[in-house]
Amino acid sequence: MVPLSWFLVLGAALFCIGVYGVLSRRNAIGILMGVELILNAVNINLIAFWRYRTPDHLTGLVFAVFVMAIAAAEAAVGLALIIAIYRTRNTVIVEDVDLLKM
Amino acid sequence: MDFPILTLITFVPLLGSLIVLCMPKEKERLIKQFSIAVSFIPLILSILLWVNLEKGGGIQFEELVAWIPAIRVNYHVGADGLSVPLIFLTALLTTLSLFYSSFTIKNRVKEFFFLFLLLEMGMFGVFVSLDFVLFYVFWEIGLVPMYFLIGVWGGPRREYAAIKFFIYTLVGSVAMLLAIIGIYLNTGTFDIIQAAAMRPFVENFTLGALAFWAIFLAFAIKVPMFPFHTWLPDAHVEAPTAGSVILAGILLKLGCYGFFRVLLPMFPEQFHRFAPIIAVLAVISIVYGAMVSMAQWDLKKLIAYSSVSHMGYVMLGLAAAAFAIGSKDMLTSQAIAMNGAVFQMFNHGIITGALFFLVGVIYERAHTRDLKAFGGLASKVPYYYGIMLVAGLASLGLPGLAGFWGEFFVFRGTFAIAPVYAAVGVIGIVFTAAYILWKVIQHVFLGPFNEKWANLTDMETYEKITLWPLVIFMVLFGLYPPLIVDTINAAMTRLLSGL
Amino acid sequence: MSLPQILFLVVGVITLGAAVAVVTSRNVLHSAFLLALTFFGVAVLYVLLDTPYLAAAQVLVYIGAISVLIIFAIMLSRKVAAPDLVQRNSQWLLSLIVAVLLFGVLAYLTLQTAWPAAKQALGVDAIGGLGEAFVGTYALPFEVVSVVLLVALVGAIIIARER
Amino acid sequence: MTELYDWVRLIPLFPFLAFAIILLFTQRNQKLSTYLAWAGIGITWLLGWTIVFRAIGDKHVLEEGFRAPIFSIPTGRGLLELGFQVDALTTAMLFMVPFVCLMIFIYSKGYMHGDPRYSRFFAYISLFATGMLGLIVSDNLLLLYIFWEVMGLCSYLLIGFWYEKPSAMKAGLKAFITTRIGDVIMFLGMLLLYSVTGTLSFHEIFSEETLHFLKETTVWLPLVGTVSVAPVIAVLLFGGAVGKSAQFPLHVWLPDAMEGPTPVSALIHAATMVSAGVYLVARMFPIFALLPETASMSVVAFIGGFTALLAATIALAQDDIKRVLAYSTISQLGYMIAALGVGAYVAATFHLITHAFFKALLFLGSGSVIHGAGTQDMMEMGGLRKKMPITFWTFVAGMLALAGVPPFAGFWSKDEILAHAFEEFMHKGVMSWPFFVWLVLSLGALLTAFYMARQVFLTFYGEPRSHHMHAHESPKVMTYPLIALAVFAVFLGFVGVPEEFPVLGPLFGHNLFHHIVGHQYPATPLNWGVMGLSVLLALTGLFLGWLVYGRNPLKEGQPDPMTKLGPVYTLLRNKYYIDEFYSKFIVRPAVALATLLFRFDNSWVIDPFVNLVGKIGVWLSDLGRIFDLNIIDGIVNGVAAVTAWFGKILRLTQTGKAQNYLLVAILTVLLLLGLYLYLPM
Repeated sequence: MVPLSWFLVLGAALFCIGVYGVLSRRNAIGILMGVELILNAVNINLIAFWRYRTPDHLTGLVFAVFVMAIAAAEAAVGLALIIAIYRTRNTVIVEDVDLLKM
Repeated sequence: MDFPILTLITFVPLLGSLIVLCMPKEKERLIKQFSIAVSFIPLILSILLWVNLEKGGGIQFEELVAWIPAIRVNYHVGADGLSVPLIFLTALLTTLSLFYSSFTIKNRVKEFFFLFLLLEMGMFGVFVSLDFVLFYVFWEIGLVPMYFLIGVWGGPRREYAAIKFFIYTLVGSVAMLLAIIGIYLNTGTFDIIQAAAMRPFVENFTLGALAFWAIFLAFAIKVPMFPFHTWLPDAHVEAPTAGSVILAGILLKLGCYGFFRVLLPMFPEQFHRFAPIIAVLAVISIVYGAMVSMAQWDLKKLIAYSSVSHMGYVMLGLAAAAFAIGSKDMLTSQAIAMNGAVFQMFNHGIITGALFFLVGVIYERAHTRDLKAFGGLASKVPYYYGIMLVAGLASLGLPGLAGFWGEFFVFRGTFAIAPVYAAVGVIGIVFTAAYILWKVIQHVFLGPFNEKWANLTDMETYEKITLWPLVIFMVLFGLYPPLIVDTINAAMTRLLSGL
Repeated sequence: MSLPQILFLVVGVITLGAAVAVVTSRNVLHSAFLLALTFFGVAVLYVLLDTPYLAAAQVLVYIGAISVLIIFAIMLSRKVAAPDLVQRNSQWLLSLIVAVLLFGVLAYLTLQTAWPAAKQALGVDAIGGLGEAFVGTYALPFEVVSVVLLVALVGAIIIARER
Repeated sequence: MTELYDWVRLIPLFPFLAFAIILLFTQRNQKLSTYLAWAGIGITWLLGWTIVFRAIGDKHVLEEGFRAPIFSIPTGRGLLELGFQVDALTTAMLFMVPFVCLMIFIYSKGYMHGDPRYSRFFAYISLFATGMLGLIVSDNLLLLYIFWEVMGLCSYLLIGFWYEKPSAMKAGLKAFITTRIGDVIMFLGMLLLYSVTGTLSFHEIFSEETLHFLKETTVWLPLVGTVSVAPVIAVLLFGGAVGKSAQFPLHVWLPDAMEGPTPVSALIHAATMVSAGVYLVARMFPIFALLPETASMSVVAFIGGFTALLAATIALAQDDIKRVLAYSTISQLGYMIAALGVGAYVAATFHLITHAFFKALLFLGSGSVIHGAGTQDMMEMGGLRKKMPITFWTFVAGMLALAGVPPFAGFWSKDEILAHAFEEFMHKGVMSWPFFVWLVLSLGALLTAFYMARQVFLTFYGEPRSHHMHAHESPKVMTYPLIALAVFAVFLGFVGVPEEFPVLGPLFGHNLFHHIVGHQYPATPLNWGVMGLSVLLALTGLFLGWLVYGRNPLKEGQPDPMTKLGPVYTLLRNKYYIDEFYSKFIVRPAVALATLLFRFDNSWVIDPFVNLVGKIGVWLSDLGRIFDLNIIDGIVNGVAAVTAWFGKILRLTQTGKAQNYLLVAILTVLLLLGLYLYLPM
C-alpha cells in the first residue's frame, strides 16, 4: 500500500518545481509549462485526498476533472496570447513585456 | 412635538442635495435659490426646536428605530440643551454661508451647493445622534464634502491643505472607531446614553484610559487642541470663505460636542484623572494660540490661530469641570465652567464665522490678506470698519458682547476649582486684545490711508445681509445672556449631577 | 515493500526528474517533450489511485492536447527555441531557494501529520458516480466549465488571429 | 416702578440709546446727532439729580442702599443676580458724573465743529457716558466690570479718534492694552472674590457674615504661602484701579491719551475713566480695610503716594499744555489713592468729586486755549489773557482750586486728606505709611502749585512767543460750560467744610458731604497746623512760580528756566524713561516671543531644510527639522515624507514584471507559513 503522505510529498515536490519554473523562466512558454506542472500537482493532491479520505463523495474527483478542463482552456488562451505578443513585439521574453510598469 | 423633527432637520438637506444633483448644471440661479430655500427649512425647524425644548428635561425629541439589528445598531436621535443651540448655530451659519456663496462662487456651482447641503446633513447628524455607529457615520460624512470644498474651491495650496485636513481627521476617526468597538464589547450596546449609564470602564481603569485617549485624540484633533492644531491654519487659509466659516463655526464644535456628549459621561473617572493634562493643554492652547496669532501677517491665518486660542477656553472649562468630579460642593463652579464652555462654543461660532465672512469681503475686493498691505481704510469703508470692530471686540471678549460671557464663566468656574490654570489662561485675554486691536484693526483700518485702495468699495447689500444676523446675536447674547444660558445651564446641571 | 510502492517510487522519480528537466532545460522544445513525459507519469499515479478514467483523461487532455499545443506554439515562435538562448531570468536563484524552502515546509507539514495509512475500500463506482455527479449535483458547474471552454476556444482564436 | 429710585435702571439707558441711534441712523445729520446726544445725557442728568437730591435726605437709602435688579443668570442650581442700586457713594458720584458729562457734551459742539466724523464723536462720548453711569449705579462687581470695560473700549476709540495720525492710533492702542493688563488682574481678583464668597453683589459682600467669613478665610499662594484672602482680593482688584486710574506702573497710557480731542481728555481725566479706578477702590473699601495691617492698605498707600510725587515732578518739565494737566491728573489720582490707603475714605471721595469739576474745567479751558491759539505748545503761547478773558478767568479759578488755595474747592478736599494722614501718623508714629503719605502729599502740594503757576504764567502772561498766533475767544457754546464748571470749582468745597470750622462749618450743614457719604466713618477733626502748612505750601509754590515765570515773562526764543536743572530736567522731561523701558523690556520681547512661537509652529514655510529634502534625503532633513524647533508640524509632515521615502524604495519593487510580484507573494506565503509553524498556537 502506498501511504497517502507519499502522494502528498510528491505533489508538493511537483508543485515546487512548477513554482520554480514559473518564477525563473524568461520564456513565456516556459512559464506556461510551469503552470501546467502546478496544476498537475494540485490534481494529484485532490485525487489522493479523495481516494484516501472521502472515497464515498466524489467531490475531489469532480474538481480534478474541472481543473483539467480549466487547464486546457488556460493553455489555449495562454498560448494564443503568446502567439499574439510574439507577432506584435517579436519576443516571448517576459522581461521585455513590461507594459505594466509605466 | 409629535412629528420627527430631528429626522427632518437632518435629512431635508440630504434631500435638497440630491435634488440639486438632478438639476441641470447651467441653471445656476435656480440651484442657488433652491439650496438657500432648502437650508431655511432646518433653520426654521431648529428655532421651533429651541422654543419647544423643555429646559432641564434631558434628552428630548427622541426617535428610536432599529437599523442593523444584528449588532444592535439603532437609528437613535435626540436633543437636549447642549445640542439644540448647536443645531441652531449650524442651521444659521449654513444658511448664511449658502447665501453668501451664491454671490461669490462662480465655478462649479452645482457641485458646490450639492456638497454644502451634504455637509450640513453630516453636521446635523453628529449633533442629533445618540448611537455610536450613527454618530461615527455622520462624523465621517461631514469629512468628505469639506475635503472637496477645500480641495476644489480653495486657495493656491488647496490640495495640500485638503489632504492635511483629511488625514489629520481621519487618524483621529480611526482611533475613535477602535474605542467605539471597545465600548461595544464592554457594554453590548452602541447607544451613547445607555452605554454611558452602564459606566463600562469602572472596573478596568487601564482599558478605559486607552479608550479615553483614543476618543480624546479624535475630538482633540477636531477641536483642535494644542498640539494637534496644525491642520487648522492651512485648512482655514485655503478654504473658500463659506468653507472657513463652516469649518470654524461648526466643525470645530463637533469635537467639543463630542467631549461633552461622549467623553465626559462615558469616562468620568478617566477624565477626572487626566483633567490636569487636558487643562494644561487647554491653557497652552489659549496662550500659545493667542501669541501665535499675534505674529501673523495674513489676516485669515490670524483668525485661524485665534480659533485655537478660543477653543482653548472651551477645553479649559471642560477640564475644570472634570477636575472637580467627585467633590459634591463644587457643582456650582462645575456648572458655571461648563456653561461657559458651551456658551463659548456658540459664541465662537457666530463671532469667528463673522470674522471669516469679513475676511472674505475684503479678499474679494483686494485679493490680498496681507496686513501690511492695508492701512487707513476706516474712512474709506466705514461700514465694513464698524462691523469688523464689533466682531473683533466680541472676539476679544469685550463685556457687553457675547464673547465676554463665555470667557467669564469659564474662568469663573475654573478659578474656583483650579485657580492656577485660570490665572495663567487669563494672560490670553491680554494678547487677544493685542492681536485684534493692533494687528487687525490698526493695520487694516487706522493710520494714514494707503492710496493703493482708492477704489475700494464698501460692503454690498448681500454682505450686509450676511453679517447682520451674526452681529445681532453678538449684541443680543452679550446684553442678555440668560436667553441662552438658561437652556445650557439646565442641560449642564443635569449632566453633572449624573456623573 | 509492496509492488505498488515500488511502482510509485519508480514512476515518481521519473516524473519528478522529468519535471525538473522541464523547468531547467535550456532548450524549450526539450522541455515540451519532457513535460509530456511528466504528464504521463502523473497519469500512472492516477492509476495507482484507482482512477483509470482520470488517467485516460490525463493522457488525452494533457499529452494529446496541451503538450501538442505547446509544441506547436514553440514551433510558431521559432526563434525563442534557439538552444543558445539563456532561459533563466535574474531572480532564478532566489526562486530556487524559495521553491526549495516551500517544498521543505510542505514536506515537513505533510510528514508531521499522522495520515491514515490505508486506503478504504472504494464503495462507489467512481466512473459511473462521476458521470452522475456531472449531470446531477454538479450540473451547473459542469455547464459553466463547458461555457468557459467554449469562450476560451473563441478567445484563443480571436487573440491569435492574424490581423 | 413705584419708587423714584427704581428709575435708576434708566440712567445708563438714555445715553446708550443716543449712542445706538446716532451710530445706526443719524450719522449724516450732525445737528440731529448733537441734539440726540445732548438729550440723552440731559435726561439722565435731570433724572440723576432728582434721585440725588431725594437720596440726600433719605437716611434709609444712604445707609442701606436701594437695589433695582435687572436680570439674573443661572449658575448651576444658583443664580447670579445683576442689578443697579442707589447708595451713598452712588449718590455722590451721580451728582458729579452726569453734570460734568453734560458740560463736556455741550462744549464738544463748539470744539468738534467741522470734524468729518462729528456725529460719530457724539456717539462715542455717549457710549462713554453710558459706561461711567452704568459703573456708578452697578450693584455688583460683574456689572461694574462690564461697564468698566465698555469705558476702556470708548477710551480706545476716542483717544484714537483721529486715527489717521499714527501717534493717535498708537495712543489708543496703548491706553487699551495698558488698562487691559490692569483689568486682567482685577478680573482675577473678581474671580477670587466670587469663588470664595459665591457672590459679587456689593450688598452681600459687605454684609456682616461675608466680611467675617473673608476675615477668617485663608488662601495659599505660590511663593508667599498661606495668607488671609481679603488682602489678596484687595490687591488684585487694586490692579484694575492702577490701570484705570493711571497709577504707577501703569500710568504711561494717560499722557499719550492727550492725542484724543480735548473734550475726550476732559471726559477721561475728570468725569469718567480715571475716576472709575478710585471709585472701585472706594467701593471695595470694606475689603481693603478689613485687615488694615496687611498688605492691602500699604500697597495702596505706597502706590498712591509714590505716583502723586512722581507725576508731579514730571509735570514740572512738560511743555504741552495738556500733558501738564495729564500728569497733574495722575498726581491728583495718586492723592486719592493714597488717601484711601491711609483710610481717609470720605476725604478721598470728596477729592474725587471736587477734582472732577476743576479738572474738567482745566481741560476744557486748555481746549479753549488750543482752539483759540491753534497750538498745544506752551512755549509758543503767551499773552492770551487779554484775548481770551473768559477762558483766562475760569482757568485761573481751576488753577487755584487745584493748587489748594482757600476757599476753592480743591483746598478743602486736599486739606482733609492731609489732615487725615497726619492724624493717622500721629497715632502710628513716624515709621508708618501715613507719615510717608503725609510727607509726600505735602511735597506734592508745593509742586502742584508751582507747575500750575508755571502753566498759567506761560500761557496767559507776557507776549505771544510765536508769530502765527492769532488767538480769539472761543464761542459761547464752549465758554458757558467753563463758567458753569468754574462756579463749582469755586464753591463746591463748602459742602465738605470741617464741622469745627468757624462760621463756614455750621453754615454748610456741619460737613454735609461727610453726612452723605461717610455715615459709618468718624469725621476727620480739624487740624489748624496741617491746614496752615498746606496753605503755606500752596502759596509758596505759587510765589515760586511767579518768581520764575511771572515776574519776567518768557520772551520768544528764550529757554525754559527749568532747563537750568540740567540732567534732572532731561530725566523729568523724558518721564524717567519709563516708556522706553517698557518698550524695550516688555513690548518688544512679547512681540518677539510671539514671532518666535509662530516660527516654532510654522517653520516649515521658511524652513530651509525643506529644500534639502530632495538632496540629502528625507531622514537627514527630518533630523534637522527636529533640531529646528519644528517638533509639531514636523511629525505630521515627517510621516508623509517617510511614507514618500518608503514609496520611493518600494517603487523599485514595482518592476512591472509579474514574476517579481509572484515571487514576493510566495515569499510572503512562506513567511506566514513559517510564522505559523514557529509560533505555538
